[in-house]
Amino acid sequence: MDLNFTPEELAFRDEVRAFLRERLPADIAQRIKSGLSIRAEDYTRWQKLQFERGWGAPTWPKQFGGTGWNPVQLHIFDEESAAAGAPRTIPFGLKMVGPVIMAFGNQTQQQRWLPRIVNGEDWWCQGYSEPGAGSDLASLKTRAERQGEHYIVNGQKTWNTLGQYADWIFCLVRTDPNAPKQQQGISFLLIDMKSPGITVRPIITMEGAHEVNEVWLENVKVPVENRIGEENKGWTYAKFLLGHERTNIAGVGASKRELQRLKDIARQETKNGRPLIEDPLFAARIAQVEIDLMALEMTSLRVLSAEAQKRTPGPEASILKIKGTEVQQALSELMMYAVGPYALPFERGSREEGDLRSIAGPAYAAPLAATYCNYRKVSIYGGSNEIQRNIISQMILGL
Amino acid sequence: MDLNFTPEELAFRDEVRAFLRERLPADIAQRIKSGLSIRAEDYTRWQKLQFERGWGAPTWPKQFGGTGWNPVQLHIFDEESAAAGAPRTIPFGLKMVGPVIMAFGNQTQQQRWLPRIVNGEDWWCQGYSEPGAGSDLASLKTRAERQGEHYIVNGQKTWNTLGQYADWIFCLVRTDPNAPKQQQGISFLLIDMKSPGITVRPIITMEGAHEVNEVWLENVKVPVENRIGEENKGWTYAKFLLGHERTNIAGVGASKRELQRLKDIARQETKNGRPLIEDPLFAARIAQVEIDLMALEMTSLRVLSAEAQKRTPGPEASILKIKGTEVQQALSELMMYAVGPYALPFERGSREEGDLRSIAGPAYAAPLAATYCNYRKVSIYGGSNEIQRNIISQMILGL
Amino acid sequence: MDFNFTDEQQLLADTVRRFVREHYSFEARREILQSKDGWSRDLWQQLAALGLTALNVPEEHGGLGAGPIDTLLVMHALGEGLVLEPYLSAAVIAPALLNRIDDAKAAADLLPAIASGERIVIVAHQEPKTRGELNHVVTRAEKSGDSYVLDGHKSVVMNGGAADELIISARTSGKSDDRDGISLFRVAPGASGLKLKSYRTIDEQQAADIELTKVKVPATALVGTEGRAFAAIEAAYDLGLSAICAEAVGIMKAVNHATLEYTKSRKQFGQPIAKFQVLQHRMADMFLNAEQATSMSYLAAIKCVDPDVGERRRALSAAKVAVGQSGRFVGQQAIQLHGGMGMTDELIVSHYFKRLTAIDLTFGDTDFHIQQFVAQSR
Amino acid sequence: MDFNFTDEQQLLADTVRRFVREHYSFEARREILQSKDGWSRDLWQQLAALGLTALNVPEEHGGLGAGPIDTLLVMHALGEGLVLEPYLSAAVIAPALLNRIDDAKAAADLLPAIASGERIVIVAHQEPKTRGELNHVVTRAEKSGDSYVLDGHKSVVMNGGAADELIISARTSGKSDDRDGISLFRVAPGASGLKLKSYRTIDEQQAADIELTKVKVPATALVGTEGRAFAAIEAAYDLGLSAICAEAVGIMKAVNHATLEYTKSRKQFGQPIAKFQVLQHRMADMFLNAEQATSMSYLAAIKCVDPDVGERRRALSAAKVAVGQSGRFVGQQAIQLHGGMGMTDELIVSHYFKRLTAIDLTFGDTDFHIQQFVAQSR
Repeated sequence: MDLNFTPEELAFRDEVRAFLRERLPADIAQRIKSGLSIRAEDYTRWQKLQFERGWGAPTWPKQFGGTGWNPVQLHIFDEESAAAGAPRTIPFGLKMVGPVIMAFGNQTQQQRWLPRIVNGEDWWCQGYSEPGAGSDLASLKTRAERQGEHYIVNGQKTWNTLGQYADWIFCLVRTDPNAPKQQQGISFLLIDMKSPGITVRPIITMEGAHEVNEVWLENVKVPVENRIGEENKGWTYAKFLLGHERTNIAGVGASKRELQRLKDIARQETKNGRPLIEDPLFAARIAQVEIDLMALEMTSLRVLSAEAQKRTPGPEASILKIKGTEVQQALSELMMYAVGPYALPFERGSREEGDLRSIAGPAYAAPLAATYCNYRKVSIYGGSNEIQRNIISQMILGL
Repeated sequence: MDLNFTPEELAFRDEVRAFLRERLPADIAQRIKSGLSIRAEDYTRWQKLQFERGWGAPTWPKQFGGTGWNPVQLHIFDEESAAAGAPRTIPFGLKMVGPVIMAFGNQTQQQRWLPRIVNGEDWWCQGYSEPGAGSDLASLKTRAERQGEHYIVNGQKTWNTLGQYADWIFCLVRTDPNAPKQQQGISFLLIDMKSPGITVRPIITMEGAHEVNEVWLENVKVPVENRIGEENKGWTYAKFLLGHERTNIAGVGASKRELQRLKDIARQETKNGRPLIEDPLFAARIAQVEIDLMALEMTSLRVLSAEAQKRTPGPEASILKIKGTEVQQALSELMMYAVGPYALPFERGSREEGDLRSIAGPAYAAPLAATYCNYRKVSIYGGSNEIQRNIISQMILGL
Repeated sequence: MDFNFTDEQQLLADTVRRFVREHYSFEARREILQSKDGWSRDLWQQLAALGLTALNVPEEHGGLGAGPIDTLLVMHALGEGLVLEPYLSAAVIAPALLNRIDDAKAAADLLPAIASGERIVIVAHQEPKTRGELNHVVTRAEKSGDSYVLDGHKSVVMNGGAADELIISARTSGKSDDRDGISLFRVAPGASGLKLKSYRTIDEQQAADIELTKVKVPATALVGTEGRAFAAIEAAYDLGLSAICAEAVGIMKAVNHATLEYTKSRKQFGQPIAKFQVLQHRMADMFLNAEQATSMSYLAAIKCVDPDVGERRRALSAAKVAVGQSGRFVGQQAIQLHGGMGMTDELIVSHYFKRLTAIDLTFGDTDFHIQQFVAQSR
Repeated sequence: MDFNFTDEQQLLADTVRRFVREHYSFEARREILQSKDGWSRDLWQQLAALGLTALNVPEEHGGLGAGPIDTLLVMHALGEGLVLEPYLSAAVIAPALLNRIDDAKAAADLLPAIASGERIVIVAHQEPKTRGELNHVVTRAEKSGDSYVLDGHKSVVMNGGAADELIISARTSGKSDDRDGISLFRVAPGASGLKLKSYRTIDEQQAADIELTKVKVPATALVGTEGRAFAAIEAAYDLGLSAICAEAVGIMKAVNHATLEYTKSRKQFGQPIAKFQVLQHRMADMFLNAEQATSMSYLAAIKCVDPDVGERRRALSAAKVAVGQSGRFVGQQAIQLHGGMGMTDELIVSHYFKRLTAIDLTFGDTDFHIQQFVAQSR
């Protein structure tokens, strides 16, 4: 039991810090540290810079162009990147379809798609959620009919994140509507977003952002060689994928950065003529979330070392999802309350296009209410926290 | 919409206050205001005093020796009694079996049992809960077999409150084991506690109190004329009874008194050399429970006036049960935390036999931890708060 | 003791509810939001035609001289529709201020026009460092000859941009947190030196920041006695606080209804999600919260005109805390139970959520009022 | 970075767990509680035979010189058994104090006897107005000639009645909250002028109040340097705080296990109540709480010997808050899910609940440590 890093780990951390200091674009870090959302071109810019350094795929094995880092190195990289204000990894390529292609794709598929994920040339998006299939993913309805060397795909996907920028989409489609169980008869297809018949329709969220889309597929022709693994075995690959979605789900590094921002704001705001951070109730609220975050960090480190011992974490990821999102929501809420009435002035897009000017009140107040609204999503997506509690009671408590 | 009392209501309140001032025994009031539990003889003493005044049955109609008071008068009487430190009404006679006898008993039964409830001569206890039948009351197993003019009763009852002092017990018994639904085939019997075959075994609760018992019935002979209403229709009477159990369930008056005790203690205790009541966090906790209590009082007054309009409250009682018990538990918890380490010293019976001396620390600290433990029961009994939420979602939300 | 509404009050409630149902569908509201102003003069006139703008104006000035309970019923109904017109600012707070301040001329000038809906008068009082306290006024008014010169900054003034006329609070004496020395002035939005920046708020309502730089007004612009305006301002905002609590309750009832309907229709794992016990109990708690908030909105309406200021402020702070906490729980859980759909701009539930959030940040948030309550309970 | 226990530590944990399973059944514990003392010297000797009393004694004094992680594992296991012997007081805090205070003679006198289990030494430090702060000492020791005279009151001293010898803190200079001026004295429980009142606590552990009236001890009774004891006292209670967090975690794990088993066996409405989703999620939250508390108990064990006092106290306060809140939730919900049976003295769950409650009130409660954490975070 030892919280200290080994000399090797410390050396690695310095290496990461140096890289971030030298290569992370200041404008990107500034946006992150100001609570603004990040533009697609910024994500790609950063991905290419990481690739140049040979760190394009921190979670991947060397043979596929990854870094081959161990869990502790990954933890250090995530922590330092978040602290420095680097954008989070967009998971669809590196953390979702990538691992599926590595595990179940053939060599041709691996050579075709994997390098372009690592070097940032391809932007991927997800095609598993459907209007009728949220938590109940296996009830998806999108059909793919085999015609010679192609599938003809028809259906609708939704909650497609940032698909408006995507080159490729990975889709779960039903290839055998007559399969006895709905988990059967599903296949896993990779589809070029430029294919005729694909329409992307924005879903505008309550704070006016365009983060998610509906994707309509009308008679989209997909070559059979774009199918990963066997026909009708897609559910196996989907479960594998959703398992990987959970890595770094606790988001400890980012929450630590947000906690600092909360404290900075609370130092600048006043209440009864004193700094807000000295108000006993508000100070106690900050302390509570900070303590929850300390516990979350220790828990995620425990899960991490269990992984390191190849004792796979499994359902423990549900703990990290629930507690991680609770902390994220608490932080976004406290920041909003910290600025009081000046949280109210709102300009659509102020979080997206924001240039740190504000309509009224201090600049740091401008995105806070929008962020609070936006963060309601974290307890819903990736398997709602209710679903996570089902998982804990079934997989861990055996109920 | 008017919170003020009418001149008549004000006059009635003065009448009640005068009665309490003149007749409520000081030693009883003192025990209540010190957070000690009340002895059976004290309850009876107070019942007889109320009877002398003609107020032996505040919730009953005049024809049965009640006061015939309207809901507002009842509210005033409960409030003033609680504030003055009068014992709560033991519900088993006045609020449970009494109303059942009035509604479903024949005249002979009414003349035999009702007066002795009002004048305090008979102490009643309940016989509906069974080891296997808690929230799921209708699954009770106690058998009553008809033999000529008697029933022979065999079975076990539990969670029998203060039965060690009881003259009579009302029992739900199964008279038709072959009934298609378990709600059918149940009868409602009144049994003399002196009957041969009845054994009362104490259940000691975690704080060392003897408040509840197991009651074993072995071949107990019960005259048929002790059956209320029809054979096998007992479930109807039981539901009626449980409906009445809920009157004054919010316990607003008592909680107001306990809130004052909490504040008194917080004024005497210190933290960092200042009165605890000035500690910002503790003051906020007191404020929170006080605000919850204000809301509860307003809600119970709304339910009350709905009753007064003969719009019967029905499932709204579940709101009062949940919120009322949450406030009671919060108050008992805050009082315990208010005295810090001096909540720990504990002497079995200090709450029952307590004479206000304490083993160590201030006298007011002595019963607090025991009361906190004891009050865990309030969210369990009378239909657990989980059952109450089922009732709300079914009866009110229609789910 | 009586918890019933009079027949007149029932009628009033029904009228407003019908108005909202007929003129304030979610789609109609969306159209209004497309407009530059983000609210509709037309609908304002219709509210006036129903007599609603006259509600808080005394009869001698052509109003109905109704009480806080009537205001509660109106706000409750307007809440259900997320109405965008400046009712709270212009038909509750402004007339309440003019009723309470002792100024026959201002009252005679403005109240009839407020009652008829002709003029929209907005009170500009809040300042950048205010979190709900009403005594914090840094904006100064210097007497020079027979005029006053105003300098200062009023912030997040609800519906400031809608004003035909502003009533601005400014300090004529004393320190920035003194209750004495606060005065009120009638100022035209177009006055020279007055910079009014109007903007939308997160809940798509309207607010404005107002910069005052050497704004010169005649001495006759003074409303009431110099330096003695605090009590009237407090009374006006006390009614406003009670009114916004009623609005929040109207929203909570609507949110709970929408959530119940959604969970009954939304199917997952082969059944409506309303069949899951966890969601049933969650909705039971949402119902409990709305009921407790309802009770406290009644208490606020009854107490907000209580002559005992301590008792009044104490009850109002308690109500704001209860309503703020309930609104937060109900709003957040409504989004959670709607899942992804709750996050979208398409469904009204997210708009309810945003308004409930904004209400908790208006007139002092939960923590502020817990501390006020503690102070008043001493 | 490494979150594994060494093989020796695993072995230690297994040993204690086996001891508890074999000698500390609920029934065995009940018998011990029947005894006058409410704990067993016999079992104390057995704990000594296992080397557990030697754990925190350095090797040069016949101990094992183990660290806080070993103490964590022992306390975790003892927690599961709700062990009544004075392990925390006599085998953790007392030796920790003697290790830290610079007094070779006292160490040589007492530590070997502590290690062997012969002598039970209890530190009497807490006073009536203490809520967790360690610098509040009103008890005074006046030097007179070559002896000291002690006057004061030590309150709710854990296991005070079990002491063969007491180490009492008293002020030789300074004001009642100064860190300087606190000294330690060896005092025999039978010393004249010392009135020790032993009693049970709500969790059926033992504590005592000690009145000191002109208790005269020789100058040689002074432990360490006069007026310089605070740092050692703090170090001892920091280890104690980390240890009690581990005990609480052991209890939470046991409570959750008991609740899971009960809800699987208890049938209502024709099925085990564990089938109800609301109770499943409740138990999931109980599990989550225990996991977070486990994490914080590790943090406490790692940090409780950190030379940086601020960092150390900050981590310990955070751990006490997290453990206190988790223990409160887990304990209360365990009773709720057991229903009426949870209220009875018959089932162990109510005893777990009472101990968790007592732990939150020991060494400073949740609010106290939140405020400490805030102060340390400045």
